[in-house]
Amino acid sequence: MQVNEGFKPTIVAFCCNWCSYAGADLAGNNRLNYPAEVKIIRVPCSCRVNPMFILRAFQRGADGVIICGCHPGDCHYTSGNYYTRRRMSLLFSMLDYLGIERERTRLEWVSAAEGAKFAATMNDFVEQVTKLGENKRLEDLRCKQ
Amino acid sequence: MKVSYFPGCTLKNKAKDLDTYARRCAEVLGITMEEIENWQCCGGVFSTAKDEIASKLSSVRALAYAAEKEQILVSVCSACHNVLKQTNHAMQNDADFALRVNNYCAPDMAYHGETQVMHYLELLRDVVGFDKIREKVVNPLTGKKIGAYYGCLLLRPGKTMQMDDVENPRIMEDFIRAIGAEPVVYAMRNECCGGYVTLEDKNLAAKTSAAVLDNAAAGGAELLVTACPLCRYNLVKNGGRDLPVVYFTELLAEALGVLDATQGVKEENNG
Amino acid sequence: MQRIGVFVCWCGTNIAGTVDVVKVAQTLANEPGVVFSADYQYMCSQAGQDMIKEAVKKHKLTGLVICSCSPRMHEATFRKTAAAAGLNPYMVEIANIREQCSWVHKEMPIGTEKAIILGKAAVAKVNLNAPLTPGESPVTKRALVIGGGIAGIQTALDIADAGFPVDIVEKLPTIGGKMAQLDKTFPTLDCAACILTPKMVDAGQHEKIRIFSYSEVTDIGGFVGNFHVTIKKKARYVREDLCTGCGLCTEKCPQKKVPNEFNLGMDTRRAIYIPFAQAVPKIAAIDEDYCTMLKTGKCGVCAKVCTAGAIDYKQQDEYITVDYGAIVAATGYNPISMDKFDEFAYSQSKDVITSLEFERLTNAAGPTAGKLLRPSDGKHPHTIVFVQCVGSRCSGADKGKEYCSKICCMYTAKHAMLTRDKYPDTDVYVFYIDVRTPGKNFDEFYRRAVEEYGVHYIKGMVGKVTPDGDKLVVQASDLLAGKQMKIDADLVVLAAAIEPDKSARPLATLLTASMDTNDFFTEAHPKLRPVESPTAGVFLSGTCQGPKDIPETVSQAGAAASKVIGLLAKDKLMGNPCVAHSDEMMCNGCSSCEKVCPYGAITYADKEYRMPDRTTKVRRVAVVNEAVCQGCGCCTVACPSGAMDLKGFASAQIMAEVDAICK
Amino acid sequence: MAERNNMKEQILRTSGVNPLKCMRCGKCSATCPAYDEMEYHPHQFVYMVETGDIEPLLNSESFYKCLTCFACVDRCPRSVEPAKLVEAARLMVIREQGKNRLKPDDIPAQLDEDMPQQLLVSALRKYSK
Repeated sequence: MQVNEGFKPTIVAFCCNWCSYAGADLAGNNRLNYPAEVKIIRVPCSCRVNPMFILRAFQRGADGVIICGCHPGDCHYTSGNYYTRRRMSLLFSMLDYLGIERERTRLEWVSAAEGAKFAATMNDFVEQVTKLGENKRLEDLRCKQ
Repeated sequence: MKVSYFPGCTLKNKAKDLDTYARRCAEVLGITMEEIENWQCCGGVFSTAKDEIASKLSSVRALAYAAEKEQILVSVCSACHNVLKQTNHAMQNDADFALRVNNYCAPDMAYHGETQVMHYLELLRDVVGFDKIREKVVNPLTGKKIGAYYGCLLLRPGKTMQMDDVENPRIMEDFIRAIGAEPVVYAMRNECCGGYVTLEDKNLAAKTSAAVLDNAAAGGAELLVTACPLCRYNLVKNGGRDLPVVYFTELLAEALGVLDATQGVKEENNG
Repeated sequence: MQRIGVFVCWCGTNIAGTVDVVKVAQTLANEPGVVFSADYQYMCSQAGQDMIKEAVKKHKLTGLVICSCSPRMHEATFRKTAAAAGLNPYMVEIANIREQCSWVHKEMPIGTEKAIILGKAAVAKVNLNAPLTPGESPVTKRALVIGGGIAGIQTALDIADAGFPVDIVEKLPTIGGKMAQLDKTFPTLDCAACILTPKMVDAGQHEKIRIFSYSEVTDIGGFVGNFHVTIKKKARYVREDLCTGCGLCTEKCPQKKVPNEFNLGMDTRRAIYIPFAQAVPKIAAIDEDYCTMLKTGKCGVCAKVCTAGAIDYKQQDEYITVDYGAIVAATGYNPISMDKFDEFAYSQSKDVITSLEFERLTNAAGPTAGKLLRPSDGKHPHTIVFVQCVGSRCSGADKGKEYCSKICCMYTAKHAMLTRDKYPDTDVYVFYIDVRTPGKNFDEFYRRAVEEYGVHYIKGMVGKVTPDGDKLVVQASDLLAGKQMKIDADLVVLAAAIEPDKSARPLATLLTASMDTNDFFTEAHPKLRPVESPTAGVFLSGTCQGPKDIPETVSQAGAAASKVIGLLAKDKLMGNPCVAHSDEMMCNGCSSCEKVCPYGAITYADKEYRMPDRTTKVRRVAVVNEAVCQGCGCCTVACPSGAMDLKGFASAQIMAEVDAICK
Repeated sequence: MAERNNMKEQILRTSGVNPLKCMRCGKCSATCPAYDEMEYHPHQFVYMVETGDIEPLLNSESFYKCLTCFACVDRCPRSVEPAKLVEAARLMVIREQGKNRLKPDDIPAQLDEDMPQQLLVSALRKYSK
């Protein structure tokens, strides 16, 4: 973590209500630490995450966005996470074009039992985004209210 | 209709009957078999090794030749058909293999499995039609109880050969019916005769051939037909039973009445 | 503008230990819309809730933000509090500052800062909240069970016993299904007919059960609680109201050469027939493919002998429409065709049979009256070879099934044991890959076959069966002995894989219920909701959901029934108000949303609209059925025009949260 | 160990077979017409390649008995294709210098007057480089 020491990124995490949000709760129950830079937004299913939300976050100054859903085959709504997977692979493949590093995004499957995985994922992701530094390239696009 | 024809080494030598009758019968049935110029031996067996390229080039040349003429590639010998069909399948489905083969070949040749490969029996079934053969039969082999012997090369591997149901084929039985005879269905008809291993281990070939003949005889067959010179050799030589084995084209010629016209050839061949 | 109250919970020291709750409350007080803010030791306690109620009254609050534990813990609690205070319960948002803040961070300043941001996000969301009311729909108190095997019968009986009317639709002329064809049942060896036929009679006589035999479901509309189902009653050319089931016609019919499907074609029946003696309903049917009268107009013997005058050659298919509150799929299974496995010579020898055919051969009501005789020559077989896993556990779709059919190990042990018991002079071989006997008393049963009955279990597969004279030469591996063996057998029995009935897939389409690649119905959750389909109001019973034996089928049938009873017991269904809805003015009717909806909740309607230029125009727009929508929100992202949104998780609300978090 | 792994890799590459698909039912060996003549049988080829135990396979003469009849390939419930492993093992041996099983000089002694040419070319393909 010698790179960009002291930099505190802003990370938005979208978590589906049934698996990943519960996984995040479990991380809390087990007192597993992860950086406070991660702020979770609860959605019913990962497929509720519109790519627009992610772009909006980057536009407003987020340095990283992570989407967490149920494991393939375990979606509460049967097939939602499959749509998420397809949509995100498309979005992620276009981020470079927008000037956002691909590494600032991640899609991860976290079940309600995987508190440890949730914490580890967040630690890893925050470290990755911290290394990248502030998301400067979109600064000009940010709407300053 | 004209088709490209790959005769193969044995049909030019020990199995001239197979070749001659096939051509004569095809003419009667309205098909001209145009022998590929300068064809080379298929090698008799298809190597399943992915890194075995050179031994398959002769087949690719024949396939490319037929592709250029936009003709179906027909062979009568089971082994040739097997090698050609498997090579063609590899050219269609294994991009790495196709690339390497094309790199070996003449610069102006690019072949990717366009040719349709057919065994003569498939030609009879799918192009001519067994019904039409039935009409053309002048000398039906009524009352003859004939067992079809497929062996392994015609049918397997089933996913590639796609000729018929691998475990319960009927193309030869339908052929036997078309020429007026009665097919004898027996379970060992799609088991191996012993193949090339006869050179390495006569006993093994004797065992496998005998198993086929015994089962066919138990089913009541008076005669077996085959499309493969090696099968015929093994069954006759090693089968340990006096059950005649003939090429299916011989029976076709007899039924179509072209046998007499070729009698001279036959004697010449066997003499 | 909302009037928002913010309530920050200490949760003892759980939150207050790492979050400066006072500072959080003070900071959030300055957020737009917030008119009141407070902190308290335990918000969820009675005193805490009273404090909220009082504040709502005193400050005329319209929205609440509770900074506390996870909404998974107390969202419901605080929604009730809001309702008690006269607020719409969906005007409450929770900021999770315990599980996702105080418990994962150690330092007070960091925890406090994050709690403030989470609070701000919740405030931003509440500002855009709207009151939501769950939709209500009435429940038709009648259930439909599709399939009349043991699964369907048990489900219907359990529902009917709870007092709700049930209809069974069975495509064959009688209920009973596969179990009616079985001889004995493992592991207790009680006779299938002895335990099944009383249940069939119960179902036939139950005042709450109607049986539509020889019938099929052809159309299903509506949704949970309110299904409209069209049932085709196929013409059986026999009047159900007049036929007494005397069976005289089935003895006199001159067409004797009809393959008897109940005995799997091993004997024949007449063109007019009752499938078996204990059929329910016991009403004859005419097989129109074989009846001379129906085909040529010449015969009429059955009509002449029928004293009840029940024969009606002019009968037509009849369609009826019935409303149901719940539907249970119980369409069952069939053994797969043996066409692709002719290395076992099934098509070449009559003495190579499937296990279901073996059941009929040993059944007292079967073609041999229960004597085990070879189909080819009627002789007693002395050597019998059973082959396991024929078509099960195959890779590649061209041949066989990838799954384990689950029941074969046990029924083969049963067949082997019964054969040795009845005919000690027979040699019985079972070729197996693995013997799978998880189940109560199952392994003990299998061991008994080996140890007490002397069945030869050989680890290895059969490679080829060669009919040779009147013998079947079975060539197989004995893997433990390391040899290839040949057995001269008299009878070979193939444990054919089972597959869902062919009617299941079209039915799934009608139900908008999902299926896996093998055409088994998918359950709503593989562990926790095993008898429910993801489609609300559709339940699963028996092998249509996956291979299972009779005890499992019956337990699942009961479970499905209890789910149905739970649904039918309600007068009204309260929906989840967080459902999708479409802005009709923005919708262009493109069908994108419909395609991604896993529940079939979206349909299209042509509606008339007044346009700004005072003309009217008919437009195709998406309509969400709120009773069916489960609120995943998949459609909202698929919608290209932004017309589709999700109540409670609206795009604007989520974006407001994003903005709040990103400063 | 590295040597073992190399040989395994080589065989897997040449054959294109994934022995992990095998469920050990033994149907390949059940259906093999040359079973009794082999020291190692088709299912053992699959298992031993999987475990990297390749040397014994190369030292035995089992693969010379394989008829390449593909019965094991077509009847395998898991699409493992054991015959391709046998072929790959055979090639591993005969591709080595001086390891030809059959030499053209050996042939005249074996000939009989009915022997089809097909037999000779097939045998040469199978038994020599």
